[in-house]
Formats: sequence, structure tokens, C-alpha cells
Amino acid sequence: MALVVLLGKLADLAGASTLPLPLPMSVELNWETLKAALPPALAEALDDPRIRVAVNGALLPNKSKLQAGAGDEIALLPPVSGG
Amino acid sequence: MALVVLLGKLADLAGASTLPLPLPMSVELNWETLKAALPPALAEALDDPRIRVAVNGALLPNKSKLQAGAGDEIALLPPVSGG
Amino acid sequence: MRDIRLLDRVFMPGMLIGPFTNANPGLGGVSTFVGEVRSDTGVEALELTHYEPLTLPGMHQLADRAFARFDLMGLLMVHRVGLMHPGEPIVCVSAAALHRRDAINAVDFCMDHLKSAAWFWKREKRDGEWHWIEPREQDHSDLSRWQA
Amino acid sequence: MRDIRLLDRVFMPGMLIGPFTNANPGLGGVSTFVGEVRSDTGVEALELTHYEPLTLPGMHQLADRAFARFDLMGLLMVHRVGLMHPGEPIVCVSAAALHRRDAINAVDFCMDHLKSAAWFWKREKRDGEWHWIEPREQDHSDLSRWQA
Repeated sequence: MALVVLLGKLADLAGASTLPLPLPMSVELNWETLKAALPPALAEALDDPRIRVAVNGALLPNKSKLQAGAGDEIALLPPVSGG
Repeated sequence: MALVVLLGKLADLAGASTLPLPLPMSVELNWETLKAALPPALAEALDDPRIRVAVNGALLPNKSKLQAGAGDEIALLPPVSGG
Repeated sequence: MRDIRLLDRVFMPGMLIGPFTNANPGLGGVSTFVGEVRSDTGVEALELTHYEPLTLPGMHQLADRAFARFDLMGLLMVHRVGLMHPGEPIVCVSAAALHRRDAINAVDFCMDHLKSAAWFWKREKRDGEWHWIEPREQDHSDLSRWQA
Repeated sequence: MRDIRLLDRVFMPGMLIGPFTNANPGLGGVSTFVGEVRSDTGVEALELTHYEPLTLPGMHQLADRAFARFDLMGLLMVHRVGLMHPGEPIVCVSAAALHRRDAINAVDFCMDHLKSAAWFWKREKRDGEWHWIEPREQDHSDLSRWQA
């Protein structure tokens, strides 16, 4: 299993603040296979270039190069709110 | 009588923070006669252009135009201290 | 003295600032900013979400940058998370320094970066409905002041 | 809410800021600066002299300018006079506003002008001897920031 954590309005789109993704240990997730595993409305929103991704608490410089698998926490981070 | 109030280091020069000037009611003080009535070391310091003068709480735009007399309070104000 | 915290309950800034000031003996000045949930805007409640693995480390990195940039003796940075109501403090930043310019500028710097670059997501409840708050242009111009 | 005072006794800033904050309901932020007598400089005591007919009106005029220049809800400006010792607060300026930029800038503005343009004369006691403090160049450059 991998855990997708949804912040801000992405949690609304997903209907939850976390989404467990059942995954065999052998499967690698990349950006495209992650999106395919998510609800379509959420997946569509994720290509917004302002949305950042962190794997196990580390921000990815380039989310399209995502590599994750079972046991990883993938956080989807929309732009933070202003004052 | 007129009262001269000395602030900051001018009080040290005068040896007091106020100097009462005995004055007949009829005498008018101007800048030169005021200085003549003060201790010489103090009088000499007063021409420093940074020293301001207030009469009865009102700052004079030009201290050399001072006009005061009996019953007036004349404050001699060196530059204020910085932080 | 460095005190960086996320708090999920209401707090009284005075309870933080007194001990913080005392913990920095010899200081010349303490500058403090306290932000509260505004009550003039029809907002009934405010909710701040954070992502623990990024938010607290981000605040510590911001503190590192403030210590590197200004001559500080101490920095207090406390941010509320969770559900808040109008009049409650959201954020308290306090800087102690020998000289006032460092203290004042450090608070200004931390506030600009906390508001715009720290990992918080805010939503407001108005007329019973929740709305997410988007980034504001003002925040970007606030940040650009520090890039010279 | 406007509270401008000269105090000739030691004061605790927290005792002023709590009530000040509460007196401005609906505020978005409160910025505060507290200056203390520094203890690192070998100063044993500090004495501030003021000239009552100018000093307090001068502080009120400064408050007028701050209210005219920034969008403020409240301004607290308290200055000690008389004999002080290291660690004691000298000055406390606090500004309440809807927006943080106004609050922070108003405190900065008031501090720069209080230090350089208000009618206070300071002397320090070092090794048992009193020395008058002269104006500093830094204060003039601080002031010039506001003349744009």
C-alpha cells in the first residue's frame, strides 16, 4: 500500500484527506500511473504547475519524475494560502 | 523674573536645570541680552545652530529673534539624543 | 533562544512573550507581531491545515534564514493550526536583538515568509460554507522586498 | 484607541499590550516594539530628561502623523523618563490594524521618529560617571527612509 495525502482544496476534490492506494510491493508508481490510480477529477487537477509533490516528506524538484511504491507517503500540495 | 530651563548637557554647563533671571517687568530680553545674563560658558555654547529655544513651550523658528520678559519660561534645548 | 511551535489550541501571546523576553537577558529591543482572525469580514471560522513533515521543518528553515540575515538574540515563532474563530490569535512572531532594526526587520521578514512560503492551507467559513483561500498578489510583492 | 504616555516608574509591557489589544476588537494584527536598557555595554544606569511642554505634545503629533500615514485602529506609545537600570523597558510602541503591513510600518515609523525627533535627552552612567548621549548618524538615516 502507498498513502496519498491531499492538502487544501485537493482534499475536497478527492473527498478525503488521505487515499490509501493498494499496491503490490513490486509495483513502481510514476506520475502517470499515480494519476491513473486517482479519481479522474483529482487527477486532472494535478497537472497545474503550481501543485507540488512530496514523497516521504521530501519535496520533488520535478513531480513528473515521481518514483514511489508500497510503503511510501505521497503528499499532493496545492499553492499555500495568502494572508 | 524670567525662568531659563536648561536641558541635556546645557544643565551641566549651567550647574543647574533652571536659572531664575531677576528682571524688572519693564525689561525685554532679546537673544543678546539673554546671553549676557547667563554664565559665560553657557552663553558661548548657545550659538551652536543645533540648539533650539522655546518660549512658554513654543519653539522659536529663529532663536536670534527671541523676545521675552518677566513671567516667561525660556527653554534652551540641545539636540536630542539618539538611540 | 529559539522557540518554534505549531499549536492546535487557542493561545495567549502574552504568555509566550513574557518568558521569551526574560529568556534573552541583555537584549536591546523586542519586536513582536500578533495576527488574529479578523472579525470584520463576515468570517465565522477559519481552518488551517498543515502537512507536518514540511510545515515545522519549513518554519525552522525560516528561523535559520532569519538568524543568518539579522543579528538576533532570540526568535519566537508560533503558529496556530486547526479550527479558529474571530478574535483568536493565529500567529505570534517575536524577535529579540541588541538593536531595534534587526528585531523589527526579522519579524517583518518572518511574517512575509510565513504568510506566503510556509506550508499552510486556509479555508474560511462564511454563511455556513467553507471556502479555500488562494494566494494573494500582495504576498508575492511582500516577499520580493527581501530578494534584493 | 490611542494611549500616549510618559511614565516615570518601571513598567511591564505585557500589562499595557494585553488591554491595548482587547481595546481594539476586530483587529487583524498587532505589532509591538519594546526597547530595554541594554546590559552589555557597561552602562550602570540611564537617565532620560524630558521637557514636558514639548515632549508629550510631540508624542501626540507623532501619533497624529502615524494615524494619517497608516490605516490604524489603535496606537500605544509609552516612554519612560527618569532614572533607569539595565533590563528595564524604556519604550513600548504598539499598533493595531486590520492589516499587518500598516501595524508593522507604524511601529517602525514611530520608533524612528521617537528616537530621533522626540524631545528626550539621555545620559549614561559608566564607571560611576555620567555621559550625555549625542545624536547618531544611524538615526538620521533611519528618519530619511520616511521622507520619500
